[in-house]
Amino acid sequence: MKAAIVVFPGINRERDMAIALEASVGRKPRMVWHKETDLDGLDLVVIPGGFSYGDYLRCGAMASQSPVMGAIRAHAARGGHILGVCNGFQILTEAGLLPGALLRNANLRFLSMDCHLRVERADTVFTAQYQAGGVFRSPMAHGDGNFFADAPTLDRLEGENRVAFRYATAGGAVTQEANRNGSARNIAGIYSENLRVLGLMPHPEDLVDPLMGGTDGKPLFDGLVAGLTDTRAA
Amino acid sequence: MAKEVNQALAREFGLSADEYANVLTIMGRTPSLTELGIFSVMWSEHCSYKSSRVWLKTLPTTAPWVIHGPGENAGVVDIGEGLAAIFKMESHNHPSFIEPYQGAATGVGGILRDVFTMGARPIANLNALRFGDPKLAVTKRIVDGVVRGIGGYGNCVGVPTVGGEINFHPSYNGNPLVNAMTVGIADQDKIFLSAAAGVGNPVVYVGSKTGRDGIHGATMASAEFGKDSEEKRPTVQVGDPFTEKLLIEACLELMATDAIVAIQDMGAAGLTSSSVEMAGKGGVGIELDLDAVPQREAGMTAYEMMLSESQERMLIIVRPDRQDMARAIFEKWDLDFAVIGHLTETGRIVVRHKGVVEADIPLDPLAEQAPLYHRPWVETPKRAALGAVADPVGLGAALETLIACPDLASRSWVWDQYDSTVGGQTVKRPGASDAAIVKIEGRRRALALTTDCTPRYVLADPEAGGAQAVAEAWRNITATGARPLAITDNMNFANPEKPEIMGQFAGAVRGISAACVALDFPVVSGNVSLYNETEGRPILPTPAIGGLGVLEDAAQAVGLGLTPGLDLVLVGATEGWLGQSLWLREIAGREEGPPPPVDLAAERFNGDFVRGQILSGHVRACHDVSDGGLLVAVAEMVMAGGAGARLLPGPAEVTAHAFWFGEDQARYVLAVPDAAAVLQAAAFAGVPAMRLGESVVGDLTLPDGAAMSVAALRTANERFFRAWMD
Amino acid sequence: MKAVVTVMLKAGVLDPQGKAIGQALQGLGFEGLGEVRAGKVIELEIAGSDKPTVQAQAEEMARKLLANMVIESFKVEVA
Amino acid sequence: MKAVVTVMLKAGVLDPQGKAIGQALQGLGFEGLGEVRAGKVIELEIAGSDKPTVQAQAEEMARKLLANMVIESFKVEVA
Ligand SMILES: Nc1ncnc2c1ncn2[C@@H]1O[C@H](COP(=O)(O)OP(=O)(O)O)[C@@H](O)[C@H]1O
Ligand SMILES: [Mg+2]
Repeated sequence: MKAAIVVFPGINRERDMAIALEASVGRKPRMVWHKETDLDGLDLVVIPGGFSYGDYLRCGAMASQSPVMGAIRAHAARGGHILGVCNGFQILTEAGLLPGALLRNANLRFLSMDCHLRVERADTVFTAQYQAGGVFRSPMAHGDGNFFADAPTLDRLEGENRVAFRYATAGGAVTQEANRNGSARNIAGIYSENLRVLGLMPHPEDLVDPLMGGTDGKPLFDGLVAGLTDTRAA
Repeated sequence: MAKEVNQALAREFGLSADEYANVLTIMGRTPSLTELGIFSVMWSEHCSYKSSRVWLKTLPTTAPWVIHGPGENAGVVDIGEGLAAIFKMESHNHPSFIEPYQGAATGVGGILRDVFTMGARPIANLNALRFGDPKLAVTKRIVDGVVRGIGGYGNCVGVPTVGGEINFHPSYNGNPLVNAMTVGIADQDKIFLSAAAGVGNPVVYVGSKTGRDGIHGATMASAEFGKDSEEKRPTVQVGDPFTEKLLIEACLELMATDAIVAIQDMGAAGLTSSSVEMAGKGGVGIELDLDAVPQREAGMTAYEMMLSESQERMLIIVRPDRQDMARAIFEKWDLDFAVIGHLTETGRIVVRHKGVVEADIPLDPLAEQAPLYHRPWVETPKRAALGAVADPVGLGAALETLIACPDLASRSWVWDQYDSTVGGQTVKRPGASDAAIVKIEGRRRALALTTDCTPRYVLADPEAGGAQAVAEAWRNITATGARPLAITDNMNFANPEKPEIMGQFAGAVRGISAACVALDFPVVSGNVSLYNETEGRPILPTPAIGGLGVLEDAAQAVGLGLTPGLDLVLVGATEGWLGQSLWLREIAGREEGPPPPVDLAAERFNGDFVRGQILSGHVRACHDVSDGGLLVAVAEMVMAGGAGARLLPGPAEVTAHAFWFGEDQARYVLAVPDAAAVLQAAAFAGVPAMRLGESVVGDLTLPDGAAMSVAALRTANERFFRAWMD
Repeated sequence: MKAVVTVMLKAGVLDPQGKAIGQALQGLGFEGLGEVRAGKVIELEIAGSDKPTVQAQAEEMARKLLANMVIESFKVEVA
Repeated sequence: MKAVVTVMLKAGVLDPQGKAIGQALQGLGFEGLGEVRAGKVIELEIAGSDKPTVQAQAEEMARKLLANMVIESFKVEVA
């Protein structure tokens, strides 16, 4: 799998992501500066977390206008895979590559803690190594993770089975208490129509090493390696 | 700004009559306004350490693993594998009272710069905070602002905030303490210093533009708050963590080349202190052309530019043949880059603006004749012994009260707002272990980090309290299995012109020194913040200690959370010391007695034993015994883990409440699979140890048979902050 | 000329900040307070002397960057 | 009545948001852009029909809570 990580000014989880990818792929990902415009030959483009442009206007707003976004759109249009985590998710919604928007957390505070995610479907390359309906643990760290979309959009997302993950209890119950940032319908991550673009708020890349307290996030990256290596061969 | 320079103006700038007379002698004429400004900030308490220097010199600062002790922007220690840890703690107390969010945020920004200016990538932040009475509305506003500010800055720059401490006491009502610590990692052969060299070399300004921010902040930080501090408010500095992030990346990128001769952040007194210190340390002269300084506001004067404390700026002496490459790096990161002067052989600082020489000062006298005071001091009187105190409530009720009180309540509300995992190297997050554990990227090696101080002990006995702060930092590192290496200190005290305050300072320094020597735990950097008082009411003396230790393999680290099926072993002797204990304050309503004595030999002995047990794999969890005593320590292990515990009665010769709540030092609780083996090893080593009970599935059962549910304990422990703030 | 762009959350989008401010004001004893909404204002210095042109430019900036039309609406005033 | 409180950083206080927005707009190719400043706007529904009273109330809310007078200034408009 050929993977690249896009780096905008102010992004700060690109190293975490590179470590997680390297652990699964066995090779360092390519780091792409936001002014580059060539993303040819890649299987996976990752937009990592952080505070692009300080998140000073709206999270992800300024990054979504960067030169590299044209190439990312082209990659998406080609049917390429994209993973946007945290700020990456915000950037993808700001760019219109995923629907909805991420508002301030409902309690107006930054939230940094572990959460549990229920896997809504296990038949995408992102979740192939999880169980549908299963739960995994993931760190999260964000001030604006409150997923919002209008009711028709939410209905469509659910109707098309495009919700990737929901905030849940460790036992898998989708409850209000588990939904700390106030996201609509507990949504923590969503797919594009073709299921090749995934945006999510939590940070599975920070839980891929037993030393850091677990490997719950690793199946996501292992799944990508298995799945994307296959599709390219096919 | 056509102010006449005279003694009255000098006084307004914070210079005494003697100091001003000295300025006149050095200059041989009346200084210009800009010159007076330069003298006043360089000779301020904040920059010159004039009241504390004689005492700081007595601190032990060396060890085979110390690469750079105090005197550089931060301390540097050898952590093995060719790597160095670079760290320092710094206060931002006064700004945090005026504007809690921005004060705390810019405090974090400032200490980050002190660390990355030496070539280190910052890998962890900690903070030591002291606030006033939680019953006051203003305290709530300050806590909220400070916590948001620390998170707002640290989260955005992408450095994990992994630890710290918080105390409440009415003495901090008008003067909270915000001490921020940063730890970074560099290759030992890539450490950058601030001594300028190379006559003719360009002086380069990078980062943000200069505005009229915080002019006279350094002198401000050196004056106590009175009623008129509202008017004296300098323009508050606003932090820009996004620019700081760019500055970190740009500086590290430049540091990977051979372009830099010397580099220093612009901290307090900005352009003045950075240029004066760099040239002074290098024994060269410096000439600045202020027309070239990137400016945010129109019409700034030389005085304003030299004294501005605008944030996110650095000064670099660059090799002339690398100037273009350096510029390209900063332009890539959208940062200002300007050549604002060059080094000379004159030994003077010359400042030009619009063709006029606004300042021309000889550097040696400016540094060498900086005021140095041997302030009069009086020894703090010893507290009378406490005598016997009866237990009014019993163990269970006292435990419930204690774990719910502001000083012991869970701080999770705070650390839940700090990104503690960014970087992907945080092995033990806040609350998981006595010291935070952060791994070094790509290696097995990890650092153990903590901050500690018990101000009520320092007030009651500065020497014992100073020693205790160091000992507790050492113990917290030891309790994870790490080897303690060195400390940074942040000396927060009240007005040094008062002999009893200076006596506190002197006593604390003596105690810190003794502990550093006994524990092989030298001071490598630090900061002094004086005049922390409001309308004559001093803060508790607060020498905050930031400790750093190293673990060869992060997998060896133990946390404090209990799992079921283990034996609980207490290491260290228990006399049942209730003087200055939290039990005495919260349960008996008395703040009396001497604090627990610190037996440094026992600290060392017990700690080395515990670390040995951990590193040989005999220990599943470990927690040091500090505030609240033994029962609180066990309760904290229970709440942090997934088990209850059944406790045995203590020895007959110590009353139950003194045994369980006394704050005797040099103690640890270990959770081990096999108590007999550990007790035998302890006996063999001559370390006092006893079996306390065992961890079980279910409740915490006290020696008197009372059972407390772990969930109820957690609820009581979590209540304070959430009920107060949410 | 100076253009002032005001960006507010659309009706129907939850505004926790506005709500929190309203509660805090009530806590301070202010009475008779109805709905409170929080938004952003961006002041732009734009070269030019033709009001409609500057207005159009500011509107384009708002559409492209300053407001997220999924959740926000904006208005522009040129002085 | 509706009171609109606009809160801006005082002149001379660093405005990182405004700076970043200005740079982003320039990056998008907008020309002739001078200073950009970012602020907050809070819309308040206040019971009452006397404009000066409502204005005074809103001003007090701004002083007490909505603006941080150490670094910000505000203006109130009642419609
Ligand atoms: N209490 C202290 N103990 C040890 N060293 C100290 C102490 N206070 C200051 N120092 C050292 O003095 C030097 C100057 O500190 P400081 O003025 O805070 O630096 P900066 O200019 O970066 O703010 C640093 O090397 C610092 O580590
Ligand atoms: Mg410095």
